[in-house]
Amino acid sequence: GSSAADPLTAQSKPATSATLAPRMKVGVSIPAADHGWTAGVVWWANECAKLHPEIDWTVATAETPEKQIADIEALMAKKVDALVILATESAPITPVAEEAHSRGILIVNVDRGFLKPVADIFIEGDNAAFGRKSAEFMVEKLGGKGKAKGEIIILEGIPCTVNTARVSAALAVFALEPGIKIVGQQAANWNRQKALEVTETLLTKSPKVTAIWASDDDMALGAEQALAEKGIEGVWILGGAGMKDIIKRVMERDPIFPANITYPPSMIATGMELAAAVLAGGARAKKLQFMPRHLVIDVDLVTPENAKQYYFPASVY
Amino acid sequence: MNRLSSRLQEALERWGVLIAFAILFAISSFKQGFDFVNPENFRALLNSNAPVGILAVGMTLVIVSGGIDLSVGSMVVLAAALGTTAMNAQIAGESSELNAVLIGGAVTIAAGIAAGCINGALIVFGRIAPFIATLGGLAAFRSMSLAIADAGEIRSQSATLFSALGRGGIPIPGLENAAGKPLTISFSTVIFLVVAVVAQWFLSRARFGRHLIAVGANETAARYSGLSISWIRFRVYAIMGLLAGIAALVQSSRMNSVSTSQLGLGSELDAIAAVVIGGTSLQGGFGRVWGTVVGVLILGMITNMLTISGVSPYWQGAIKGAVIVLAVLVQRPSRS
Amino acid sequence: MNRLSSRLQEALERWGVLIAFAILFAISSFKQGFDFVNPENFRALLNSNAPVGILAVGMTLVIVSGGIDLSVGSMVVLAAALGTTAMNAQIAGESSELNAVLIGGAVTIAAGIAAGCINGALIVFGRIAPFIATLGGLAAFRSMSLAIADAGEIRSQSATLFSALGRGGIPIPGLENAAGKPLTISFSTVIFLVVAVVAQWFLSRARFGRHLIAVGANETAARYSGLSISWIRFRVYAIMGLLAGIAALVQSSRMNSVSTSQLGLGSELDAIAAVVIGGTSLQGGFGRVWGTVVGVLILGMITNMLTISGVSPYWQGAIKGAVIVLAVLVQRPSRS
Amino acid sequence: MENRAVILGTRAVTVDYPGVRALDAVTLDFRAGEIHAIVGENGAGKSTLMKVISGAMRPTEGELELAGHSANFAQPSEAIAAGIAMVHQELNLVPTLTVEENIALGREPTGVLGIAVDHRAQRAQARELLALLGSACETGELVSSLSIGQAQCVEIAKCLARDARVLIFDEPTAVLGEQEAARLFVQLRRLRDEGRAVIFISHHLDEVVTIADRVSVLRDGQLVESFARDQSGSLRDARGRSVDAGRLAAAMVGRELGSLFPNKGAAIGGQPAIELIDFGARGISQGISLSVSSGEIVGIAGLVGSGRSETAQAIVGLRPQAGRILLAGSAVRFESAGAAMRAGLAYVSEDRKGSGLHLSLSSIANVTLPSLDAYTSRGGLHVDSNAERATTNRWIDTLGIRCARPDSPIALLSGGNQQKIALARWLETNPKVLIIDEPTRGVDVGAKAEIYQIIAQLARDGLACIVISSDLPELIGLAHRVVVMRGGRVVGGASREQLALRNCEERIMRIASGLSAELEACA
Ligand SMILES: Nc1ncnc2c1ncn2[C@@H]1O[C@H](COP(=O)(O)OP(=O)(O)OP(=O)(O)O)[C@@H](O)[C@H]1O
Ligand SMILES: Nc1ncnc2c1ncn2[C@@H]1O[C@H](COP(=O)(O)OP(=O)(O)OP(=O)(O)O)[C@@H](O)[C@H]1O
Ligand SMILES: [Mg+2]
Ligand SMILES: [Mg+2]
Repeated sequence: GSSAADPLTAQSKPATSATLAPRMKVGVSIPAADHGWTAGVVWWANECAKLHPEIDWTVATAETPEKQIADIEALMAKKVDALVILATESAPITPVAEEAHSRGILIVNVDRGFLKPVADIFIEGDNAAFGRKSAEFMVEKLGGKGKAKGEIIILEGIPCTVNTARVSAALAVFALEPGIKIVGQQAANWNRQKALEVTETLLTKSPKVTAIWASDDDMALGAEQALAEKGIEGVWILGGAGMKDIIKRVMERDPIFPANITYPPSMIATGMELAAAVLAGGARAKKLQFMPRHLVIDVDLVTPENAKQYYFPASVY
Repeated sequence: MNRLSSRLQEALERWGVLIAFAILFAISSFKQGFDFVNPENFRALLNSNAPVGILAVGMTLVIVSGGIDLSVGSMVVLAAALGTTAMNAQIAGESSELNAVLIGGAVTIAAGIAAGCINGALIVFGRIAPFIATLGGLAAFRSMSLAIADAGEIRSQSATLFSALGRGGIPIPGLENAAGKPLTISFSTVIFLVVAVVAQWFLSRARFGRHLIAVGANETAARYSGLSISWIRFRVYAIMGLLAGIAALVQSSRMNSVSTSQLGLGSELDAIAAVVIGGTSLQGGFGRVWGTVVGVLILGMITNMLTISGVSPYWQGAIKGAVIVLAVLVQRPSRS
Repeated sequence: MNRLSSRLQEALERWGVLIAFAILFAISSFKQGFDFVNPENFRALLNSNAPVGILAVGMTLVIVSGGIDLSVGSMVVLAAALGTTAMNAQIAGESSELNAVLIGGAVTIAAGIAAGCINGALIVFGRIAPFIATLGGLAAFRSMSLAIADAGEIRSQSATLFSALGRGGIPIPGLENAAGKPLTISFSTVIFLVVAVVAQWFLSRARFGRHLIAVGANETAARYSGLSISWIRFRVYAIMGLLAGIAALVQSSRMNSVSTSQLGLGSELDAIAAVVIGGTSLQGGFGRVWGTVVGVLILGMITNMLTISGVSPYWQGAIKGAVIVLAVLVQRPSRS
Repeated sequence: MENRAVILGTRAVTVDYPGVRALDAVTLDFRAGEIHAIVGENGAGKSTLMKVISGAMRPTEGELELAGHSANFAQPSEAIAAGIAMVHQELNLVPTLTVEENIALGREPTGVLGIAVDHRAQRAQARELLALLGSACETGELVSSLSIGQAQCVEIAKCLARDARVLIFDEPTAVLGEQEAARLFVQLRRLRDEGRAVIFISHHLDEVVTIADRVSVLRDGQLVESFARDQSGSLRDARGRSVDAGRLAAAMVGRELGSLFPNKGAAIGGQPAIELIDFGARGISQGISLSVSSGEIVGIAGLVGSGRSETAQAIVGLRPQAGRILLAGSAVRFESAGAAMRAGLAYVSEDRKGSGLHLSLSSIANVTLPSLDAYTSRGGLHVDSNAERATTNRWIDTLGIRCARPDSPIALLSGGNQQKIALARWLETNPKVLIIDEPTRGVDVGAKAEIYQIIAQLARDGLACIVISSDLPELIGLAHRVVVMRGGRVVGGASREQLALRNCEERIMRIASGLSAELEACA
């Protein structure tokens, strides 16, 4: 048969041996693309779905937990065999995930863990490590543990648990450094424009900052622009999450972006791939025995030396 | 012929929303087959739209009175945050779970009413246009909830009872879900429908409803008729607050937690859209709750259909926008 | 005494927004000292509020005509996405950069006007309430932009020219910024102020403005007076589209890219809030652009002040909400 | 008669508006079993006084005296609770409620729990009251679909339904036909005989002379004179002289008035300025053929709901039309009022508040709105506000409009002054054909005479005039010729000679109400 199986033709030729077994249905429930990182998640989900035409994928995006619950319920009514869930928030999605689990649906949980052990596979990014590692890098660059000196600005994301985890881990590191002064700390909602405005204002107040902890690459770009518009030079920025443009500039040794912290939006595709693997050809229970139950995707420090392996020019993010 | 077409116009104006519903239903069933026409899917549809439905019912009353309330989503999150916090405090203080849930529920409802009364007071006594007063509330109430929870989630400490309320329901004899368990009508759906029936009754049969219509259509006439405009308008915002409290209870028990940055976000626009799709005039002075219920179902059905059929998430907004406009288009009044 | 208080009322109604501005200004200066009263800070304040200011000016006209436009933020992102895409295509097709920027700019403006015309057509010929027609646009226009860019960012391929437009400005003699470079009034600020002056002039001096006011104050009477209501209302939405296109150009050139999921998000509420804070009545039939400009500055100043003084982000919404309500409170009309 | 109990009194009531003293220390008594009429020029303060009494506004100074106790109402609800009911000068009904719901509004009969409305009781009451007034409208009909006259009947029924001790009627007859007015007077007398205090305001002074037991005259906010009916049943002034409409008018304006109507000049003959051929407003009127020459004033009479206003609106393109219009001999068809205006047609609407004027805008903006092009230069970019102000001031002088400032909202003007603004708005467009719908509705005698003079003068200057009015003496006194409409058709008319006959009014009335079928050529 043809190798590039088109989902439509596959459906319309039910007699072929490959499709004798019913097509597996997998629901993917993720947050809506409302900033750069989540747009990356949506993109990777669609990319991964294209690689598995043998599966009937349904990708649903939700702006709020309410919408996500509705999506998951609709997917359950559609009798999906597996659900890959990146929760908008952990707690509200737990009950509905629990219900899905109790129906025997394979649950792959990505990034934000449920409150109860209802996921068959859990793939996690580590937000606390994100905060810690990024802060440690800054301390290092500002003079090393105990000796670091500098004025820094902290840009926070939309107030929510992810943000809180990152920020408090970073603050814990900075707190040990008497030489580091935090001269401004504001929410810029993971939004480039908002980051531009906030940074601009904070720079007016404290024009002598050394570095900016932007915690996200969208915000890092906004902060960069604020510096450019003010004509301030020599300040460097640490973003995060591995946006391709930033990675490229790290690779090119741009002094403004000495490093980055990954938090790969592609982890959704990892989850989908695992779900596809478990479902393919049956024997689900057996396969689950050797699948990882809990997979922590380490957040990596991207430096000019290793930047190449984190650069994906085709991605939207 | 002319008369016929004006008859048709009139029928469309009156029943257009039902026709829009039927068309959408037919398309959905045709495109999705059993995935859509499936009791379990309907249960989910009703269940997940119950909170916004409860808000939309209240919004109908507010709009009939000539006002608007943009703060409903923020009232929900504030009420839920306060209620859940109170409940957790009770559990930590070693009350029985039942007690804690009751107190938490009471605080949720009371907080909703209080927020509604603040809106009402600003509008009635402060004489601030409802759009602006509640725009302030939209910002302020959520901000307070963020402050209460440090922008995080408040997880209910009630192990079973609270979430049983949110996820439980009344079994429907003879129907089973995909997992072979009896299908239930969820409590939240029941609450939504009861609220809708009561509100429709009030609007069309009770004095208060009559007075709301009068205030919305011609405030001077209402005042000259001896109605107390202030008190009527104040009450409708307080009722909106009560319903926001109920919606908060339904939501927080269903999720067994409150995400202060996201709960209820944007539901004001959904509620208003449902009201207008249902045929209520934004000018005030005319409205129907049953239309709002159909409007909520139409909006829910679009989302549900788009989710099931896997339409690109990027295009969903366009389709939703188009359906809102079309649903209003079929039932617009004929040119005078 | 009675007469005096009614004089005071009248003055507050007319100049209240300026008084609110002055109070806020005084508080800011007092609390922040030089951080706030600093030409560079003002430059930044004006510059970053120019796009929403341009939208608010258009919104003033729309509201004066008795309408509303909730789709402005989505029009901005759609216009910017189309314009930047067109510009990039030109650059890829090896036009000169100047040509590409001109074509991109023209497409941006044209897309804004086209979106405005769609709104206008739905409202005027479709006879759909503005709130609903533009609620549809709010969803649909952004959805289209997401689809164009896979929800990602569209980066301008113009290396220098486009962003020079966005970041450049006219140097003010004698003033320097913290880095010792001459301080400029940015082009975006200039565009904002020019747009505002033109619009104020139209509203108070030109025939079109008079017609807008007449339509907003009493549509039937305007029709009886021989005005072409449809054409007047259509034009105001088209103008809103034009201004959204201009705002899109200002924004996208400043950011030198378009983030389809974020650009312009929520700016409709900011624009409406600025209009109402400025003393324009949401009922239509009365409005002033200068008030809107002050309203934009008030909103910008709150954000600016909260940022400088490091108020917890959780509480910022509450303060913003309170200031909106207070600013309207001081200038509410006296009880009739 | 002085011994009848005083139910309600005003004690030195003063009301100040910004720049205007609307009432100046007015002290009046309203007695049980008496119809007390208040007359005065437009803007004399009649409605303001009534608003104070009915709780719609608080006086600046002074107070009310209610059964011996002093009181001031903060809200209409308080006045209603004290037994005071009022029909306001401007219609104040809820358009989205039905007739019966409007009548019951605020005091709905309720069922067991006091929550649900008892529909049956509500309908029965509405039927009974409307029958008393001889109104034909259905109790289940929406008020938005009623004509003004019908709506006024609903207002009156609503007032009667209150079972009040004091009933106030502010110009109730302005929008009523003669038959409805007659039925209303029956009701007023009944209310009086039941021992209630009835307050009646009207600009139809002969009505006042017929029905009032006591008449108080306001001028510029002050009480200037009072007349009472003596044993013999005729109104007398302080010196015992009998009072007629002319005497009342003199008291109102503070001088003797000449004749109300101007001399009718001869209609300038020649080519008709406007000709209607088999014309009609689609769905409402049909088969109307009428031609009006320059300099001619043609009146259109008819009962409320006979379709006169709709026909006029169709002529100027405000409604779908059937048939043909010839303007100075050439066929025209208008799609909008703007097109009609540019062709030299003007229509002054009967509904000032709804479609005639922009109440929230200034006199200047109102007067110049249709003719704005004349003040505009540079492609519409510049409106010459000095010229606008000059024009407005000219009209204020010419028509004797009383307004404090030409740039304050006309909502502050009295009804009569608003009517003059509406007239000025259309005269400013320099029309060749002027259609005036109810030109003097709510206008005082002095202003009426002025408006008649203006219309006659315009006709003499060559304007073709169509006057639609429910006030028959007005039509007879003003028009060169009258056509009568009934059910959307022309059913008769009266030529200039016939108008001079004494029984003319009665004859027209009979045709209009279908009592005599007469179809004589009059077009
Ligand atoms: N809201 C207001 N603000 C300012 N002035 C007002 C207001 N209402 C009425 N006036 C003024 O008060 C005076 C009295 O008005 P009022 O309406 O009582 O007159 P009226 O005797 O009822 O006249 P009409 O016969 O025309 O109805 C007028 O000069 C009018 O312009
Ligand atoms: N929008 C409408 N649609 C259908 N019928 C209408 C409409 N408006 C008025 N009518 C009807 O048309 C008829 C003529 O009404 P109208 O009151 O204008 O007549 P008129 O002769 O001008 O009387 P009036 O003395 O009240 O001005 C009435 O039966 C009325 O109910
Ligand atoms: Mg009056
Ligand atoms: Mg009429």
